[in-house]
Amino acid sequence: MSKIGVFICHCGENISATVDVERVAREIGGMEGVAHAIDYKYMCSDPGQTFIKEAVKKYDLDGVVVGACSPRMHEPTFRRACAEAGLNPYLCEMANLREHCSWVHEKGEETTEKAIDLVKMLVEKVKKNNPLESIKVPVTKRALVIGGGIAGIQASLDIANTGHKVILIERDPSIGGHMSQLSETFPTLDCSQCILTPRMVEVAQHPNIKLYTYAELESLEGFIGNFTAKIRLKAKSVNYSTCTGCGACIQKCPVKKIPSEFNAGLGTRTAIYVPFPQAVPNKPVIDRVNCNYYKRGACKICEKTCQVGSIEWDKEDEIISEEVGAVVLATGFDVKGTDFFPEYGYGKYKDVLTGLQFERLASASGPTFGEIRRPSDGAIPKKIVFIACAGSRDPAKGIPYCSKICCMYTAKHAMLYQHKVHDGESTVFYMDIRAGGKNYEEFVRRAIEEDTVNYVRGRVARVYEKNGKLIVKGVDTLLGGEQVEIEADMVVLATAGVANCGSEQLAQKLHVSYDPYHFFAEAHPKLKPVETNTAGIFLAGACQAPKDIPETVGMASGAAVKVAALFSNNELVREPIIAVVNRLAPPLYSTCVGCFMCETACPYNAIEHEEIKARDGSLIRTIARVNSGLCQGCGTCVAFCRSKSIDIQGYTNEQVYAEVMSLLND
Amino acid sequence: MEKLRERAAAILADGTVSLVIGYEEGTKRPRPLFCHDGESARKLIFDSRCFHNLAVYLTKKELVGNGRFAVTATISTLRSIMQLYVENQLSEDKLLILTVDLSGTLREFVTFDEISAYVEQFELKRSEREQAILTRIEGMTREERWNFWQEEMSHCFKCYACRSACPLCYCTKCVVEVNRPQWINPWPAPVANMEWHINRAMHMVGRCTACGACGDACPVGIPIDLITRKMMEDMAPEFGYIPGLPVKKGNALSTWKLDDREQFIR
Amino acid sequence: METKYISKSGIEQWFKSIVDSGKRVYAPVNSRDQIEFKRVKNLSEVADEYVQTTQSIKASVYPKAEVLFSYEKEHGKVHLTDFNPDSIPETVLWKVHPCDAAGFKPLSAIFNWDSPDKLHNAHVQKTSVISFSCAMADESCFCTSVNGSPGNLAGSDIQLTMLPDGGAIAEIVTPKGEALVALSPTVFEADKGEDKTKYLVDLPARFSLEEVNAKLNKAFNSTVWKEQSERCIGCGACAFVCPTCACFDIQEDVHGSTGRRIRCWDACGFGLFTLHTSGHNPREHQSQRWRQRLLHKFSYMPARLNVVGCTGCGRCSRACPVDMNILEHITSIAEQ
Amino acid sequence: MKIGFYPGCSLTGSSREYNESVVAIAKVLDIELTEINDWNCCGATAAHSMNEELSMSLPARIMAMAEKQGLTEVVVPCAACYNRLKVTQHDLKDETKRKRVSEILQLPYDGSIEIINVLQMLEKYGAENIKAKVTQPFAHKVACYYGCLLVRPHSILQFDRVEDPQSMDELIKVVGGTTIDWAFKTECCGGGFSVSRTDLVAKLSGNILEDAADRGAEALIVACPMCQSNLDMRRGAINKVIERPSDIPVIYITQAIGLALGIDAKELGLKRHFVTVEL
Amino acid sequence: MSSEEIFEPKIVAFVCNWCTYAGADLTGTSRLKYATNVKIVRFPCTGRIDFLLLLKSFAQGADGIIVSGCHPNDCHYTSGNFHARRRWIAFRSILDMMGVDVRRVQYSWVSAAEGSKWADLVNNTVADIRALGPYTDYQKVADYLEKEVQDGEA
Repeated sequence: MSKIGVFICHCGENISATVDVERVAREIGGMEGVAHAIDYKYMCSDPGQTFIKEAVKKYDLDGVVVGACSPRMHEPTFRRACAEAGLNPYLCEMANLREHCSWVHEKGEETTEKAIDLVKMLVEKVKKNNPLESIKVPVTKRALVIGGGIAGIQASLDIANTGHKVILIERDPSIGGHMSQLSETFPTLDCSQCILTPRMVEVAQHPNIKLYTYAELESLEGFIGNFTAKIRLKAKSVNYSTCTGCGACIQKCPVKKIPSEFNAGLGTRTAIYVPFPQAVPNKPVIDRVNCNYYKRGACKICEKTCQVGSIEWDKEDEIISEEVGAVVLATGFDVKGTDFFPEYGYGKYKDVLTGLQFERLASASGPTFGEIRRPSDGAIPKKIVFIACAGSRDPAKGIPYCSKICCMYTAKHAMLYQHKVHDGESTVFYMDIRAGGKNYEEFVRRAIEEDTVNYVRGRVARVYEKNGKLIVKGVDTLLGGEQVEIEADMVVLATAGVANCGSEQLAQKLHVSYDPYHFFAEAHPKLKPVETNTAGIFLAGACQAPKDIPETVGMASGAAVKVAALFSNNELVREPIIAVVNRLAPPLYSTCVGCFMCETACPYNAIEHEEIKARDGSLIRTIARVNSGLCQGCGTCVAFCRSKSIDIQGYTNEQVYAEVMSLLND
Repeated sequence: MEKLRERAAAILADGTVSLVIGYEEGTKRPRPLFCHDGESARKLIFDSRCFHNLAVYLTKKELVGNGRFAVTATISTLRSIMQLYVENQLSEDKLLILTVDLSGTLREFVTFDEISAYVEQFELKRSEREQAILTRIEGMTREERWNFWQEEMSHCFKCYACRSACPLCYCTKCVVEVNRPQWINPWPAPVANMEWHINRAMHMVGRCTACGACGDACPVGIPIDLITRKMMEDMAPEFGYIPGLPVKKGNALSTWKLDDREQFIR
Repeated sequence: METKYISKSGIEQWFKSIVDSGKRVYAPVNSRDQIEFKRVKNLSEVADEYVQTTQSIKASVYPKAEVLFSYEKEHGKVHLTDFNPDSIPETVLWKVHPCDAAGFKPLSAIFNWDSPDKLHNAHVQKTSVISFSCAMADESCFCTSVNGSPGNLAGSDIQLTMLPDGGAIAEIVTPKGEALVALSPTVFEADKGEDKTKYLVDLPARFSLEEVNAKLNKAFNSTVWKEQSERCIGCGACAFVCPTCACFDIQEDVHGSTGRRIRCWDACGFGLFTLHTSGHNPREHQSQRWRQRLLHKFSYMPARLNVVGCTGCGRCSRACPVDMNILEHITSIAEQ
Repeated sequence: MKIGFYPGCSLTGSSREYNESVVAIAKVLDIELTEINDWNCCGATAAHSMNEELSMSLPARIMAMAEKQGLTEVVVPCAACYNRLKVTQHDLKDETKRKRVSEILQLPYDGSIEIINVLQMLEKYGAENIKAKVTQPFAHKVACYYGCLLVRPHSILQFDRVEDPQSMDELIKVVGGTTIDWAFKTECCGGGFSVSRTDLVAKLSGNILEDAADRGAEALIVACPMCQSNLDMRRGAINKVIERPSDIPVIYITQAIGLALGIDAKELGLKRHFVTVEL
Repeated sequence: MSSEEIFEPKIVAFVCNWCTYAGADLTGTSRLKYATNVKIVRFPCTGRIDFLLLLKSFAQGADGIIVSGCHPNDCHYTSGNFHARRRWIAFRSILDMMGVDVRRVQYSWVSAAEGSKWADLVNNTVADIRALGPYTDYQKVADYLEKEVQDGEA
């Protein structure tokens, strides 16, 4: 028979004010299998815990129930106390007499009776508890950082500087990300590239960082501390070990009219190209979609030009495998194109630009060398309209959230325009100005007051072209809702920041959750902003939500610390609340019939196939096995298993069944 | 039919298979037949009276052994075979399907894709009997349905013929045989009986191919097949599965959609 | 034994007097397209034309589930409430077929083979059987091959043989039968000398029990079991409709500190029936279980209990989902 | 092709030519229109601003009658009616509202009928099938004007691109016409003020007309009786407020297609317009 | 009505650890009051809740059941609640077919932040079940064994 010890806490008066705790202890003491039942003012206090420890030894208890506050509060406390007394901590359970009883009911008979029922329930459960051992898993101290923008760069450098190896993968030919495209940064107006490129170079030269550009994650398997990443190295068609990066091939390439991604489509590039002059690595790749040779089978001019014979026409994508212990997701964001806005011309007006395109116009390294000129005719626009919240905060567009950075960069754009076109006239249509940040509000005020940018609070209903002008029809809500019509030379849309393309598929590969907008979901909005729900995978930067550079860098460093903290352990200890498939003596081996429906139900890919073989090596049966590293203990498989062959430790079928039955017994 | 016998005898003779599971004439109706040689293959029949779902035998290792075997399959049997395949219970290299199509031609299938393509042509409809009883049940109030089923359940004596006849009840240990905890009382009593049948229906969600074998098998005439039938009809459109044409991975209850119905959730 | 005549109206009057005596009366009733024994109050409820009820009358003396005893635990002490034979009401079974009535003997033999079974015996003691001889049979019937007949009196307290005038020959077999007659003595008239056999269905024997027995004694290792049982799907339908199958399971029904120990039907055809906790199963294959079923009825019971374990009612053949026809299988063994 | 038909009040009154042209092209295209028995007003423009239950009950009755008649799909040419029916259908997905309306109507309503507009009907009929029946290509450069009711609210109607619809343009191209790219496709014509504030109508409709004319349109193509009457009937008033008075006609999409199918202008009701149609 | 006459339903609540259990904790910390009829059984996730537990609860005498977990997309385990939702859709359909009173099972999403929603859910469910009365239909047949022995309803 069980020997359960029951300890009822008064919690000062928090419980005893409405629950007759003496009666609870008395009645529970009469229960079958209860060896000892007492009540005490503060069970969690030192003397309280001592009572438990002494009772465990004195009565040789094989189970403990503490009737006190929520287990979410003190379960670890009491389990530790039990462990210290030599009782397996998982033989200790808590009945929630405070949050679920004394605090929510009036003093009275029923409240005490409910308290008794709650304790009884846990006594019946604990009778079925099994001693469990914590799970220990080794840690591979190498991190994978996905995405080579400022977030990935920062995270990689920070992790590498703690002495751990980092693998950084970037899907474009160069690291740098969006930050490398920016002209000047708010609120200081320092040149984006000037502050970024040294870090890019540092990444390339860091002994602890292995950089793979033009590479994408193919799959990630395993679990915290023990991931295996398969990485696709896309064929660059150029052998980087021999290429000197001289650039001769680029100059000779006959395919010159490809819209440049780096210039947001405003400039052009060649088929063999380096995305931008400061690229890291500063060596070209061949864009096979546009290359004459790959398209038509002839050309090979670059090959003839190349002095060192670095062109590799037949190079194929390569898949490599890397063992890592943690992953940092830093895949960044994207911005909506102008074609997303039918009311602003569906992308058909050349002089309606996105903010990112304007960045390129304003950038000294851009297609106009920093001069603001119209893409349509090269003229300098005399009247320019900026439309903030283009898509953002608009449920009808499916983007109800604020993209956060647009208010600031729009102010910056208008300011840059006024600095460059002195007789120009700029108007910003806005909903609200969100300038929360150090020196941000001052920056916006400067745009309005010193640079005389015309701020109109209202939305723009339509932009259309008429006689070479862009007619901007909006409303000024501060002037009593008066309609405003501006004949502009250029319109810049602060288009919404959205999740990067492919983020949904990537999330599924990694088994991390994502929000309805496909931004990756953090584990807790307040307290775990850089963790994901999948242990060992962390977030940095705008892949989690739109954010500006300082925030991104801060978050990247945060993620790096999480990785470093993880790597400070040689092995990890986890709660053994995981599912297990039963194993029996032959000839049954297990009641599992291997239908593997659990495999499809498992959110964590924790179900593996285990082959049961006879001594001669012949296959008897294939049954399911739970990977204890991957299993997070949700128990979905348990409820799903028809033959009850899989059970979850800590919430076994026997335990929950006993609880329910005891609750309803009169 | 003659072709079928010849073919069965031939594949038994040349060692392609070691067993052909088919039908022979029984006492009143055709019944399952196990042919191990050409001799017994002469008894084979295959016509519209053959109602047993022979897929039930395919998961019994003691019968089919480790070698290759053939089965003469009705459409219902084929549907079950597809589901068994998805549930990792059958493999193509062990199984050969013989069937006679509507035009009377002998057909053979080796791959599950072939079976799938063939099954796809046949629509699953309520039979007259099913229609009649279901219409009656659907016209009842909830209390009437309760009383109807309680009366029916009082006849169930837990012989588990429903389970034994179902090709998809292939667990080595059924949940009713699990006794830690004893989820479902093993003795026959209306609630224990109903729990068993609700449990059976739940286990069939997204799996039942509506072959009706369970109902046919019930010795006390409880229309138990209609519980799963109705569930299948309710769930199929909701979860987008077609009985007998399962998706290759997962089933209705192991997958989900973001916009699954939830008006009933407060 | 006494033979009497009872008229149609006499039967009605007698039936009423039995019901009025407070005894529970069970009789075949046509419901849900099946004929089943149910408690009845009026003769009009009783089914007319049918060959066989789906289930046997076994449950009247061996309920599907029965409480052996109940208990309550309190502070480490157990209070036990044993089975009370007086809780069983007086019961009359009306219109039982001779093959069902004949089933009581093998059933009682099993329940009492080592020590008397209090529960079963209490049921038997409180039960009176009014059988009706058979005027109809079908291809599954074979009572005449297993020492029975359509007019077999074994197990009956009274047997009626229906006559064309609606009356019946009443053979009063036992004192229990006499007690039932005493409820309405006037309706029993003097025997009219009718030949009972004229009104019985003609059912030639299909095999000889002795031959079968002799063959079975040597057949334990025969391949016939595997051949016959290949299509068997291992359900318990045959066992549960059988008038003599007595396999049972003992179960515990616990609710907190109170509990009941329950005996309920089980079947030797179930793989679980003989499964050991270790995982070993002495009857691992269906063929072994099928062999057990036949040998038990036709070999072990005759040898050990001196009674055949089959009454030839044919229910198992009718109930079997895959047409495991016992007559066919036994005949084929006999003919081997 | 068989389809239910709800003409609504406008098509039997001020916009008879719309009705005539729908019927005429249906005949040529072999589309069998089954008019809903005993139909009633959909309640548009007024009911929904006054009484919610009334505004739902009127369209619900139309659809209930159609259900009773066994129709599964109903074409509603008038954009206002189309809008009201679709919105009601959407509102009545709410069980409480549905029960209430059924109670008011004393008619069962299950909301299963598919409501489509004329453009959707023609799309369903198939561009290729229409093309096959064109005898006199509609070789004109026109401006397709959709107005508000056909495409808004997008969340409910789910029809075409809300800011820059294309379906009418596609149909015109099918019958041999060209369409201009312009900015006023879904601008308001002032429909709601067509009686109370004719000055506003003139201004709003004027903007539309002016842009279409400036971009070289020979005609405006519409699929809404409200828009048609504002742009056509109020032309005098419009021409007084716009810089360059215009005489380009405003015709229904069904009329344009009818012409291409070789149907007589009179049969299409083209003689009923205020602004003379010479196409 | 005197207090003895008020029917006090027995209601058992199956809730997930991360949302509803925590939500009910918040009800406590917020000192919101609710009926004592409901007792909570803690599960890691709604995905863990076996439908058989619901059936057993009725058989054991429950008059009503609450099943509650995280809102869609909030599941601690990403998708346990989605699996559960599907399971309940199927389960409700089967129960309804069998004539079981599905109104007695109240499903809900209560997040860790919805302490007041939990109190409302409990109070409303208690009121609803009270209005439905004890589930005697089910409880009557659940104790069939006694009846069978007494009446010999073979």
